[in-house]
Amino acid sequence: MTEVVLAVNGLSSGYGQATVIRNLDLKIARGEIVTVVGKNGMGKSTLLKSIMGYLPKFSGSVSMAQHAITDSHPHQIARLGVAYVPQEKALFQDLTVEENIRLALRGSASWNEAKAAIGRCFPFLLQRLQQKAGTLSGGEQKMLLMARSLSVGAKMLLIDEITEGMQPSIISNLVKIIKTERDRSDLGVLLVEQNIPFTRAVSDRYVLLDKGEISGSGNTRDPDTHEKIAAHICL
Amino acid sequence: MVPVLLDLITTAAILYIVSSGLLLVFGVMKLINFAHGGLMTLGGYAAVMATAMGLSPWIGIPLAAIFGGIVGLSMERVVVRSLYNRPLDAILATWGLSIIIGQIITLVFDRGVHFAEPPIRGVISILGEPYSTYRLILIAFALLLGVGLTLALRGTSLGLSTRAVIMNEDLARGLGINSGLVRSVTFTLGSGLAAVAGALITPLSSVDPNMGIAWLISAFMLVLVSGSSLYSLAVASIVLGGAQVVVSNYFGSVLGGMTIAALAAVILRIRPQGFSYE
Amino acid sequence: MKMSMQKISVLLAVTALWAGSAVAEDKPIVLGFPLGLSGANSITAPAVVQAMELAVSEINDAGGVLSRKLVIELADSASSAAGAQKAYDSLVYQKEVDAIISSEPSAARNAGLPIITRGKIPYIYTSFYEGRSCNKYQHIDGWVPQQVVSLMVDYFMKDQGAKTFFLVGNDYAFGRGLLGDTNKYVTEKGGTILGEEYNPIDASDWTAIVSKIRQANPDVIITSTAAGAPNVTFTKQLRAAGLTAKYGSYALDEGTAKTLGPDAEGIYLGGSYYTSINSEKNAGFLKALNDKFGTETKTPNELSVPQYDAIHLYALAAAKAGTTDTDAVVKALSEVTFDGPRGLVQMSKQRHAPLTMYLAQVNAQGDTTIIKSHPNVDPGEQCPNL
Amino acid sequence: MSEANVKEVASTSLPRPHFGPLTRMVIVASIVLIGVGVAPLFMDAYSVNVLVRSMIYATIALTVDILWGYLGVLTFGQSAFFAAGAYATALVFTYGGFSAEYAFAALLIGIAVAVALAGLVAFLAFWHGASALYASVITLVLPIIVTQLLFSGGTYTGSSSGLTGFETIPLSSEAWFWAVGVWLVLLTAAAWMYTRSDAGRLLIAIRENEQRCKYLGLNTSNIKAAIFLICAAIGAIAGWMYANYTMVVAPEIAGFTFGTELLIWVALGGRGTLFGPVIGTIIIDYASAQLQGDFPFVWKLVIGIVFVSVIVALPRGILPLVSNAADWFRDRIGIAQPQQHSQLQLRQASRSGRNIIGVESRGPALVVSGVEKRFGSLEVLSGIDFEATYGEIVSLVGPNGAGKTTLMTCIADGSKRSGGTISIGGHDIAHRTPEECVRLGVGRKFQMANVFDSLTVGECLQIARARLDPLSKWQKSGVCSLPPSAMRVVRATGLHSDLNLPAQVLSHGKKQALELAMVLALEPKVILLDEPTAGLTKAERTLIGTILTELAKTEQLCILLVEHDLEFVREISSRVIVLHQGRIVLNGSVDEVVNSELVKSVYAGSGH
Repeated sequence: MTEVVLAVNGLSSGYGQATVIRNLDLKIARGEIVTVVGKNGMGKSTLLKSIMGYLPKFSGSVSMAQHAITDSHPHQIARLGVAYVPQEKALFQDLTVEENIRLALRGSASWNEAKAAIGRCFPFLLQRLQQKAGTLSGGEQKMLLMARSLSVGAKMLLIDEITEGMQPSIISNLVKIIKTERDRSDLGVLLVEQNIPFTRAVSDRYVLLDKGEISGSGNTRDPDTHEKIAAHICL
Repeated sequence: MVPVLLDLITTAAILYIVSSGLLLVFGVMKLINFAHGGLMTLGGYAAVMATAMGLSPWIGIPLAAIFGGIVGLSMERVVVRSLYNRPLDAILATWGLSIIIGQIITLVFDRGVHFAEPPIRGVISILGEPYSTYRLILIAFALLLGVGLTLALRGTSLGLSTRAVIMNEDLARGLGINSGLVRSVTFTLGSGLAAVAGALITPLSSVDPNMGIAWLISAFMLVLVSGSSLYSLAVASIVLGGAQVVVSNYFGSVLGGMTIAALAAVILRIRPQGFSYE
Repeated sequence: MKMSMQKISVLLAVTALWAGSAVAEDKPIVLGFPLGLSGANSITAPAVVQAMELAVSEINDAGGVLSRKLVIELADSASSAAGAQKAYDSLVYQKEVDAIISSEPSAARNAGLPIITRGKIPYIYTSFYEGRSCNKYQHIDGWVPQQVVSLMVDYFMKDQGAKTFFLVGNDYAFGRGLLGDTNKYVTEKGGTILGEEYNPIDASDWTAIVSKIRQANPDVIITSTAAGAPNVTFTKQLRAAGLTAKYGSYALDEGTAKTLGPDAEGIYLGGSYYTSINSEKNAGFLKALNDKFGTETKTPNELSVPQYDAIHLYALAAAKAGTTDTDAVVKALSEVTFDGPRGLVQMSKQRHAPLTMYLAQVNAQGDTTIIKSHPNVDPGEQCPNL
Repeated sequence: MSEANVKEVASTSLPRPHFGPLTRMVIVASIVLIGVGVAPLFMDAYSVNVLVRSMIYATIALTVDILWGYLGVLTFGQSAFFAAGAYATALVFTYGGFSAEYAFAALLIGIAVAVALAGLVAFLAFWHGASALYASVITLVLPIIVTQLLFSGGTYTGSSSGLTGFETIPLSSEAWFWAVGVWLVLLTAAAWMYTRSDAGRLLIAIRENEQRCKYLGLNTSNIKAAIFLICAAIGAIAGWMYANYTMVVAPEIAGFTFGTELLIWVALGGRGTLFGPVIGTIIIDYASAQLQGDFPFVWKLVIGIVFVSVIVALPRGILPLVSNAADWFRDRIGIAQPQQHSQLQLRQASRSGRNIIGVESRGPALVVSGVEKRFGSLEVLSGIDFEATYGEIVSLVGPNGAGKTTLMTCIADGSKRSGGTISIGGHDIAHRTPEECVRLGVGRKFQMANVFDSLTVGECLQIARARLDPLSKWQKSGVCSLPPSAMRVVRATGLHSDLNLPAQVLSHGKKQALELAMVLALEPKVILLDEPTAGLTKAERTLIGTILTELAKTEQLCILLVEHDLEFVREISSRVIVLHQGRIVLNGSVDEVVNSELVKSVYAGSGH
């Protein structure tokens, strides 16, 4: 495998006194798409929030493109090229589509490049740049989220349950877009999901998360992927 | 009727000028800057210094902005920064800072009233009624301030970042916005605006170490009923300022003096979000 | 913590008592001055301090009183009632002064009076005030409303032919008292009061009142706004509105008039002291101040000169009584006369003083010109029971 | 634990003879009282006079400390109540003359006016849903208006000059020193006992987590208002003393500046310490009498700088610093302070039954019909209909954002839903507040363990019980009675050996268990549990599961459970309701739900 872009070593973290993530190791290489699968309450979102610097890291270390980010603030981590798509309240509802994207642009990333990326992935958004994000439909908001993360020239995407409430047709389109953009700029992608078909279609590897610990992993091309994941997340 | 109407509009304009800096700080940082009055005083003395140095009275305004900005930035760095999670303590600490500003001014100048040349004197005729030119100019200033701040918040990337921090700070941080820096800049700007307001009211006010304190409670109440919107602040200034003018006119100035505070308290009791939409 | 503090006080007290009794015979006469070194009165305080230092040194240079030197004991009253209580307590009980002379706001004087009564000490109040403050240890050499109202109103009605008046004040005892008397006097003399308006004492906005004045369009505006900021905010807002009616003020002092710049031009002032008083005594007083303090000299004012007079009056009274004993001094204080910068001062009318009253006008340079003076204006019924 | 009143000594420390806190307090108070008695004999008149006033101020500072330091209400307005007492006295004496009867009447009038004003403030500031900032704003407006009223009183109130020259209680300064000193010591001791008592802990609980208190059935608005009224009355008494002693009143004593000065004294002395504010007030007021004259402006500047520094760096004020230093010193010289263990005992409560208003034990425990919830145009819940009976464990499952927690909130707080009806044990909850819903028999456990971090485990349980077993207002009762269900959770999870530990040091699992025990202490009929097993270990989950199943059976509780752990759901539920996008998509037995394709697709995300 090629160069590691995101490395998580022995990470424990959580809220206040409560440890949610326990001694977790994870490495994502450039151009690799990895999905963390688990039921609700198993610490998937907590993992992303810890990586992003929102939650204190009790122990362990995290590095992004060889920079230690264990003690960094969210904005510093974002500026190292990490685009984070949270599950909830991920858009500024009262700002326009354009403003939502511009907010994420830093330094080198130019608005023209961003527009080019949007044109490639979600051309319909270009017609609606001046519309308030809150007036978009649920599915369109999800696409705006993806557009934002793909247009900032990030090296690494962290995406929290993007398929929640999405139409299947849109999901398959999303798979295509993520893969194309990965191939285009050698992105590392870490997804958190419960959607088995999406997981299988989009990712190279999957990791099963159980009560804050990794309880299994595999290659999504393995034939038993669906059964393994289903056994993990369904009743 | 015309004079009362003009009084109403100019009073609203003055209140808007006096409160906008406080609103900016409250909107972004969710804390009340009780040093606002002290910073206004500082602005008044900037105008005094402009007069003393023989400069044009208009120079006092940018001078006040610089003074207020510098003092505000240092206050944010040294004191306010550590109180973001203790909003009630922040009120007390900034009140303490206000005392410090007042005492330093007293030590440097003295306790007395000082002279600042007004930028303009005289009256002009509005619909046959002579009216203070300067008060009318303050309407223009208030509009300028409102439009300017709105444009700054909407048109610049810093403004966009500031609005983002107001709306959802965590999300903004995740997009690479240094919210600490945004807060610093906001507090500096809010302090600068307070000082500018102080300089702007010198033609109507005495310049002494307590000059800003008289305005603090009104500004504070207006901001509380306005939430974090410049637009609501304009509405609140007109409604509450108007009520003050009307009450003063028909029920006496003593009751008029209590109008803003009492009315705001009642409005907040009935409608906790005040004049803002949320 | 509390105990140890008390122990220290105990030690201090014991030492003071012992030291006090040992040198009782030739100890100086200590005069206590509660003064607003901080707070609102701190504006005029430096001039007051100079006036008292001048008076004391004049008396000491002439051999003191009862061959004892006068000594100044200052205490900050913070221009407030709470501050005054501390200051009076300290002067009466800690410094054990022989008399107290002060020029504070009425609230501070009232706060001090019970302590004066308990301590049984001669007391001279030296500020103009709303009148009718009575205490058996108190004398007053400042003016009261009765003395200034007729001077001001008569001038406007007789000399200027004014008919209509608008009265503006702050809502406080002095403001209300003075304007109430003015209202009564104007009505008696056949004039018309178009309005009598009060603003809260801490208010900075006079918009509504200025508007009413504009609508009423009076010949004369008479104000009794509070010293310092309210005088200035009202005048500025009145002038900004372009109102040109004649403007008389009971409360504006020369120093504040200067900070108003051109806005103060033409304002009529009424009181018992202005630097422009053309008399030998005043010229001598100004020269003596200048000789003593040089470039540091503060412009004397309506608070500092009565203070100067009061010290001299005390010295005369103690000399007349032949003792610093309270009852004797209090009695003598009603009898002695001092010819000072303000003219003859004798606190003979129910503890108050008939005074020469002056009407002055501010000129373009911010200085005052005396327009009229009435000698020996009676304070009227102030303390009929004393 | 089948017998009632079985005692259990929780603390393991050996009982050794030492003075209890109460005894020590009495000893300290007596020593100080003797000090107060002797001091005027050795002090000069000046110090006596200044200290009388300082001590009067200290009594109001004490009330500010109770309100701000304990209850968390930042008040700028105590000066107004002080003025009410002082002006009532001055007016009565000025216009009625002095007599003992009038002096007493003046005291009563002053207290009545202060309490009336405080009632108005409390009505405005402490209603259900008012923010802390709003409460402060109201206390800020109060002195401004009162001062203005005093000015507007003209000659009647003396306007700016105040009133003087009235006769008052003829006592010497020394006598006043004794009277005020004794009053201050008694008041401080009473405040100390109250804040140390079980009821006093409640103030801290309200400051820390008012919401949790409401959901424990405590009417926090009323409690706050009551404390506020008492503090106003004490303020008025101080004002009465002030007017009698100084024989003068001035409007500044009502003002915002004096109100803030009280805050400064309390902050410097140490908020929430009682002694700090008292000592701080006396020292600062006394010192400023000395220093203000010498350095009129610099003194205020110094106070300002010290104040800001203390707020920023020493939020607990200077006293704790001194006492920490004393502890450190004691440690160094080897006099170890015996660790104070309040030896809390758990008792089994006899079934009260009086708490729940007429529960219909037949019929459904919970009926939800047509419940809707909208945030603006966003519909979070719609058309929710279901019933649950006593003894049933119903699990609510569904993906994030399905509306599970919102539904819980609607059941526990009558003001939250936008439409539909909910009834508990046959009673419509209508628009009842959370504390009233508790009276109907609802107990709610929150998603994140929601306990009082700075209180001990035992205190948390006592407060949970406060609605049924009124708390002692003057001592630590040392006893906490729990119903068998709560007792069972406490013992099974080992919390009974942690009774004296602060709740914040508990493990996550124990916190969850503590909150569950607190909810059960309410003797509810319907309990709402939001993710009770989140963050728990496997063993802890099993334990909680067993307890819940047993409780449902033996206590005939109706348990509504939000849970993500479907394994857990399967183990304990009698029924499962699946919520998806704000609607019930399935309501059936565990097996029905587990085998439903619909549920699988909801969870696996392969469509609707």
